Amino acid sequence: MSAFAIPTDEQRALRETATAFLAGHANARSGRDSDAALWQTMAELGWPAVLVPEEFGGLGLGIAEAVVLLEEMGRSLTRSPFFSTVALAQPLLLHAATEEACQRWLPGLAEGSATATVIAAAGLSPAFRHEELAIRACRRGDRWELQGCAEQVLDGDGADMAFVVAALEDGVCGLFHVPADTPGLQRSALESWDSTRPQGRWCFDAVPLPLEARIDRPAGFVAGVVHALQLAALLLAAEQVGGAARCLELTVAYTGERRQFGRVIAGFQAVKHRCAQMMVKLETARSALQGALAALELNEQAVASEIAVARVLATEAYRFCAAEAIQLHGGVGFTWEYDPQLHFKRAQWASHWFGDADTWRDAVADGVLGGVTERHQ
Amino acid sequence: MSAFAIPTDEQRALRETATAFLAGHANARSGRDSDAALWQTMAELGWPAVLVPEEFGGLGLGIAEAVVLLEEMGRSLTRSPFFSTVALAQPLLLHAATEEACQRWLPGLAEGSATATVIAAAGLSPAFRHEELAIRACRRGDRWELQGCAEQVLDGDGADMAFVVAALEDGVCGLFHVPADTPGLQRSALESWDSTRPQGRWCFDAVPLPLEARIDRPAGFVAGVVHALQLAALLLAAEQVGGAARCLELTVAYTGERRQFGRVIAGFQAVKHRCAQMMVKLETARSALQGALAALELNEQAVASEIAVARVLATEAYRFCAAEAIQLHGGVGFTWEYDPQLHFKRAQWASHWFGDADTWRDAVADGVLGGVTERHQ
Amino acid sequence: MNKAMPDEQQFRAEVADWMERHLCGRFAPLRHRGGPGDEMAYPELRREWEAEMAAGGWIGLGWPQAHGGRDLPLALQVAFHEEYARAGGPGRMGHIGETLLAPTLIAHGTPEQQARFLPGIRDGRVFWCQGYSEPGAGSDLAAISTRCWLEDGEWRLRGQKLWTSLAHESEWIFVLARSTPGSVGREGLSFLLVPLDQPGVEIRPIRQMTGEAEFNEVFFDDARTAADCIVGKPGDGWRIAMALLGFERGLSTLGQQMHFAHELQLLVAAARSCGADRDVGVRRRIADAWIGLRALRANALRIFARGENATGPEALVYKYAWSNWHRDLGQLAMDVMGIAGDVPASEDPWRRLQQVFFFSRADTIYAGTNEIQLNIIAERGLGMPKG
Amino acid sequence: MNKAMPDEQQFRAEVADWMERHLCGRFAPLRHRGGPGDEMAYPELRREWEAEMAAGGWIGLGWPQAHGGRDLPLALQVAFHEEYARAGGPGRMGHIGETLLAPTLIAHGTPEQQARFLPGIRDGRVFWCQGYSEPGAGSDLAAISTRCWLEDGEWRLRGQKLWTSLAHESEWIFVLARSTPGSVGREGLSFLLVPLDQPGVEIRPIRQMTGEAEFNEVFFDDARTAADCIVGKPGDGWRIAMALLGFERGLSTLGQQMHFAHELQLLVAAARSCGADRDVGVRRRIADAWIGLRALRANALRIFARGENATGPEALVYKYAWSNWHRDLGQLAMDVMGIAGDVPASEDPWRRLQQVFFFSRADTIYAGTNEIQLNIIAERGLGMPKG
Repeated sequence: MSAFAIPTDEQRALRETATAFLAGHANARSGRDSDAALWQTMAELGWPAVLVPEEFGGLGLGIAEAVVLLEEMGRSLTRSPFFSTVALAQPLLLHAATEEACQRWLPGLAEGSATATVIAAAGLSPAFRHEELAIRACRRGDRWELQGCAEQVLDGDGADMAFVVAALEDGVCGLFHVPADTPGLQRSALESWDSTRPQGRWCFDAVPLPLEARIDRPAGFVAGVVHALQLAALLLAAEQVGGAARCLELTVAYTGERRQFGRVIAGFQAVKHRCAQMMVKLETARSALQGALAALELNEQAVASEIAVARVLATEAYRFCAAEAIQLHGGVGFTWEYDPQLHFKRAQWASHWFGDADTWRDAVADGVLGGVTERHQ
Repeated sequence: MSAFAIPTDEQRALRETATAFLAGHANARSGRDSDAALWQTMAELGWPAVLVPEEFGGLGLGIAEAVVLLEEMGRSLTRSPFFSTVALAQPLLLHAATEEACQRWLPGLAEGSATATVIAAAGLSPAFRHEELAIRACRRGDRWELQGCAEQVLDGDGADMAFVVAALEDGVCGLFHVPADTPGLQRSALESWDSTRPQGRWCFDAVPLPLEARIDRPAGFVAGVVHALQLAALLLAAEQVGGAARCLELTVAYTGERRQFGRVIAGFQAVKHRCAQMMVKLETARSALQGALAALELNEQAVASEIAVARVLATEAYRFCAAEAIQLHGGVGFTWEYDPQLHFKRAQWASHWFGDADTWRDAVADGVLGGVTERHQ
Repeated sequence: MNKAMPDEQQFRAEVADWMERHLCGRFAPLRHRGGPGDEMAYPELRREWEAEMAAGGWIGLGWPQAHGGRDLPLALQVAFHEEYARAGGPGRMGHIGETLLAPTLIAHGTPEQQARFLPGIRDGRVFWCQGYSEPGAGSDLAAISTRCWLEDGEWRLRGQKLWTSLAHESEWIFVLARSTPGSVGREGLSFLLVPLDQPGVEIRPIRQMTGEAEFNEVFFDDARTAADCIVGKPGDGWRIAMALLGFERGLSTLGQQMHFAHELQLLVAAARSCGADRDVGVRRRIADAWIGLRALRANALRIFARGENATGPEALVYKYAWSNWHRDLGQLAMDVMGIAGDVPASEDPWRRLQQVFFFSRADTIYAGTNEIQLNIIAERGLGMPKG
Repeated sequence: MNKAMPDEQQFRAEVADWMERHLCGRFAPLRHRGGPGDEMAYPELRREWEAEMAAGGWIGLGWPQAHGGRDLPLALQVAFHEEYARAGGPGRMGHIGETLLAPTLIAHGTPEQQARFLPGIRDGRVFWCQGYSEPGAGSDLAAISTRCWLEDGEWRLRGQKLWTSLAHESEWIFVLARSTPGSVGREGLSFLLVPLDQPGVEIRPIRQMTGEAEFNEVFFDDARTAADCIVGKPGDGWRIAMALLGFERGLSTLGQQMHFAHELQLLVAAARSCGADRDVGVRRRIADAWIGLRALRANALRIFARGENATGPEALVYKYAWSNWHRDLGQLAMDVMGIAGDVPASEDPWRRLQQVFFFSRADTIYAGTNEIQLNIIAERGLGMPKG
């Protein structure tokens, strides 16, 4: 029986701080100006440093602390470069970049003086194939040249830099550090249905980079990329769980006030049972999330499949809870003024980034049954 | 807008007769002796003759009449060779056998003096492939020799004869008439979870048959077999709809009497909504069944896909309604004494004979999207 | 029905031909536009289209000839809706007036009311919207609290209506309001016809999840209408309103299904263009969507086969069936699009499919939520206890 | 907890070793047999197995040492259940006595009751069954109508109990009965211990859908038991019964999950043997089953991490989650078997999988139906209104 961690006092305190702070800074509806200020305050609270080891200027806390923060950000619909910088770029550096690159870039990302994103295959599925990488890199004498267009880059219009997993000519791939102000790089913002997930296009047309821009770790690079994307998927599951929890809270509260046929609609058994089913899915996903965390801390072999469990169930829970939140709010659930629609859009977004549920299921099936599930015939 | 037939007065009368007659002869729990008597009475009512044209000794009514009878048999859990003889063997003769064979065998099957079944691929899916045929036939001089074992033959322990779609040595297939008392044929009964679906094993070890036992129509034989199995699937959908309707009736009646917490449980919204969902699935399947019938009568091109619609929805409706009938009956739903378990077993049986839902879905997908769905990778 | 009816096939050909000759040129952008979820599209052009339709003789097909209609039988009206949708006919700006208010006036209005209001509707000039729901009276319509009273020879209204689609494009609204002070439930309601362009009426758009505003709130602050702008007598409101809801059902059903079929075609095109059509799971879900749509069609044909005056179980389940089918279609479409669906698209198939995804969330809410529908099915269809 | 605890790994090894050395030879047929849905298997041999278990010191692991137990902490009790199940340990004939009645007697019984009844349970000699449900009191347990009264210095009982598993294999039954005439609901009930072998008790098997009879009806027709065979005082019955239900939860959870894992392994084997493991749809459903089971395990570990005296939301949802998971597994197994599943099988994997399909239908009904579970979750977990 692997030990399940009871939250430490520090984790409880972190959650309380996060809940209180984020509730006062809900920014899903407001403009982008406030986002920078929010990020600044997060940096002052030390949040961007949770995952970064002390040797690279971080706090060296565990992934459990990042989960706490992301759950709360999911709950409060926070729009922030936190996810791309902390859940995506930092793990990629830690697991796939050279020691030197970590020394160079992690301190700034940990103190919040810079933000970063990652470019690899569209949607950043850990199950990506080499040929799906959006960008190719060629060596041209004493420089690298990047070519290709990444259509939907997470936080792509705001990040200060991107770490680009690019295909090389010889069929292997490498990691490149690309500042947002690189000459020749064409960057543009994209509208998103989920406004809390800004996206941007990064287009490279023979953009030159210095040799030292290539920073992939010599050994185990691809495995490191895959592991980093799996960790990002796990942290996304934390956000999904937080969002699902919020949908349930909102729905219980709304149905407890809304009256129809002379009584609050929370008293109707159909409404109660739907909320109860939301809770079943939510708590099941939450258990799975903790299971994946426990596996990760024990360094258990099957971490990837435990992450699959968390991701599939968190995706299902968030989609279900957001959809039911709209339905049970009735007419107003469909309007801009109420939050269910924001969660609904986020749940949809989260359902297919970092591997959709079927991708994760297929990976589990391959492990349980052997063989390789060919999704496409 | 293809015209939907309103039931004729004759069809209404037929349904009333069937309902009343079958309600008095529910035999799903009783022994086999009564089955012969039941078949005898059905024969006197002319039921085995509904589908057979007058030229072959039948009544020459339409498939709509057979649907009426099978719906009622589904409702009353009738155990009878009616399905194998009327819904399976007769259409096979009409669509795939020689005129001579029809002349020879249909009159007896129409008057009920004999019963028949069909042997082809296991489970009798219309989407069968040649190599799945259970029996092979070889020409040996002036006779045919049959080889192979059909493991689960519908009504295989009671039918007076089987029409066997056998693989021939040259890769084509043929149709053979095999009396149950053929010397050398080894026939045995099998227990079935669904006792209303007796099954038997037919084993042939170089069993000789006269040349005239081969009765396949020279042109369009395989297409005829496929069409006959599709018709059987449609008629099975009628049984499923009847069974689903009965599950709903039983559940509404039981929950209307059973009291918990001081009131009838039919008053609880969760129970009402579940029954309403049963009704939605039931009426949707019923509409689809009528749609397939209308397509058949108009000789519309896409009959096969309309049958797919009816089969997929009837399968779903019956499984859902039978499972919910057990759940909403509570403890007693699980017992032998109440009918839901009989429907549950029948719904399970029907779900994968004559093509399971995914088989039919794949056929639809191939039509809508093009390409061929490869179920197995 | 006592005159010779044009043959249905011939009639269909006539509709198709007219549509081909008129839904082109300046009207071409309207093809497949303006349906539910897309009502913000080309409002001016769609007003003109209504006049075009009227000139073609396509408004009031089912009205008695005495009221300027063509008195066509149900089968031909259905045929018209189906051919109209098949040709990509735009969402009808005038449908509330034509299919809801007009039959109500024909059945329950005075000759003066009929003479005054029907021609504007039939000519595609005057547009109507519907004032039923309120913040406290959604599923529970009888809880209406908007008040009306006679004062100085006029009706006055005070209160708030909600989910009023097309209010910003309409000239008139019909309103269910409480005329007997202190009355509760279905008693004491009246059915009033109220002009929108007056100081006492304020229309505020309700911004929906797509960011657009297809619905409105309508505020009545001592709004006025003439004393004779009441249908039926004071206190008859509930009866009139229910009769009107009865007119809503069925007729446009097959036309709606043609729109659904169009959306399914768009979905197939999207799946092909991104290769999702090779995913076995997606293939089966598309098959299920196709199967579901065929069943909806068969269900509608069952309704029509039963005739105008009978209601069978298939009519009772229909709203629940189609709205959930459509909602599932939206989710499937989004799953097929994958990450490409995250970015608002301006071209079909993507544009329309995204709209279906978001807007179909309202399908299971308006005109009786899923929960209300299941109550109705259980109580009316299965005779289970109320409440 | 004041003595040195054996290390968990060492303890697990000890259990596994004992199981390997004892669940063999004449006990070999019991491997993986006798669980829910399979309780008709080898009843005599399983009685003997209970005595074997007792001799090994495996009964009463959590009881205080003063009552002949080993006072092991929860973690080791859980470890025992898990290793027992992993080794294919058979369904426990004595579990109602050991895990339900014994803790109740230890908490609420008199010293005389403890001395009289606990040794027979701990030695695997005396078996108990449970008399709670009645025809009119299933989900609504407080509606119990079985009556009891003191007469000539004895308790007498009249009434009927239902769904009593193992009654035909047990010596004693504990019964919740109404001792205060005219009382209703939770008041006026008493908790009696009643010997089954007497003229006033009749046990009739209830034939279930598989044709077997794992449950019984127990009829009391002026049955008797001694005056001191009551736990607590007359009228305390509801409180005692609820305390007993509290003991039911949790402990055997991980053992149950090992059985589930075994069933899932059988399903994988069946899928391989018939080639269904190459069907993409089946692969994904099997993946979902595996995912669901891992989540159940994580959920159980969350429950244990919280400690014995706290109840979190994960405990509230657990019964609903596992019973529906198991029911789905049964359906998946049957779909994998296809037509081969139509014929009753005598060998695993087919035999057990068919049993799971049928018997799991009871999982969502007994010990609180799905509907009751959802009520409880909504009311206790979410604070929604009652009723």
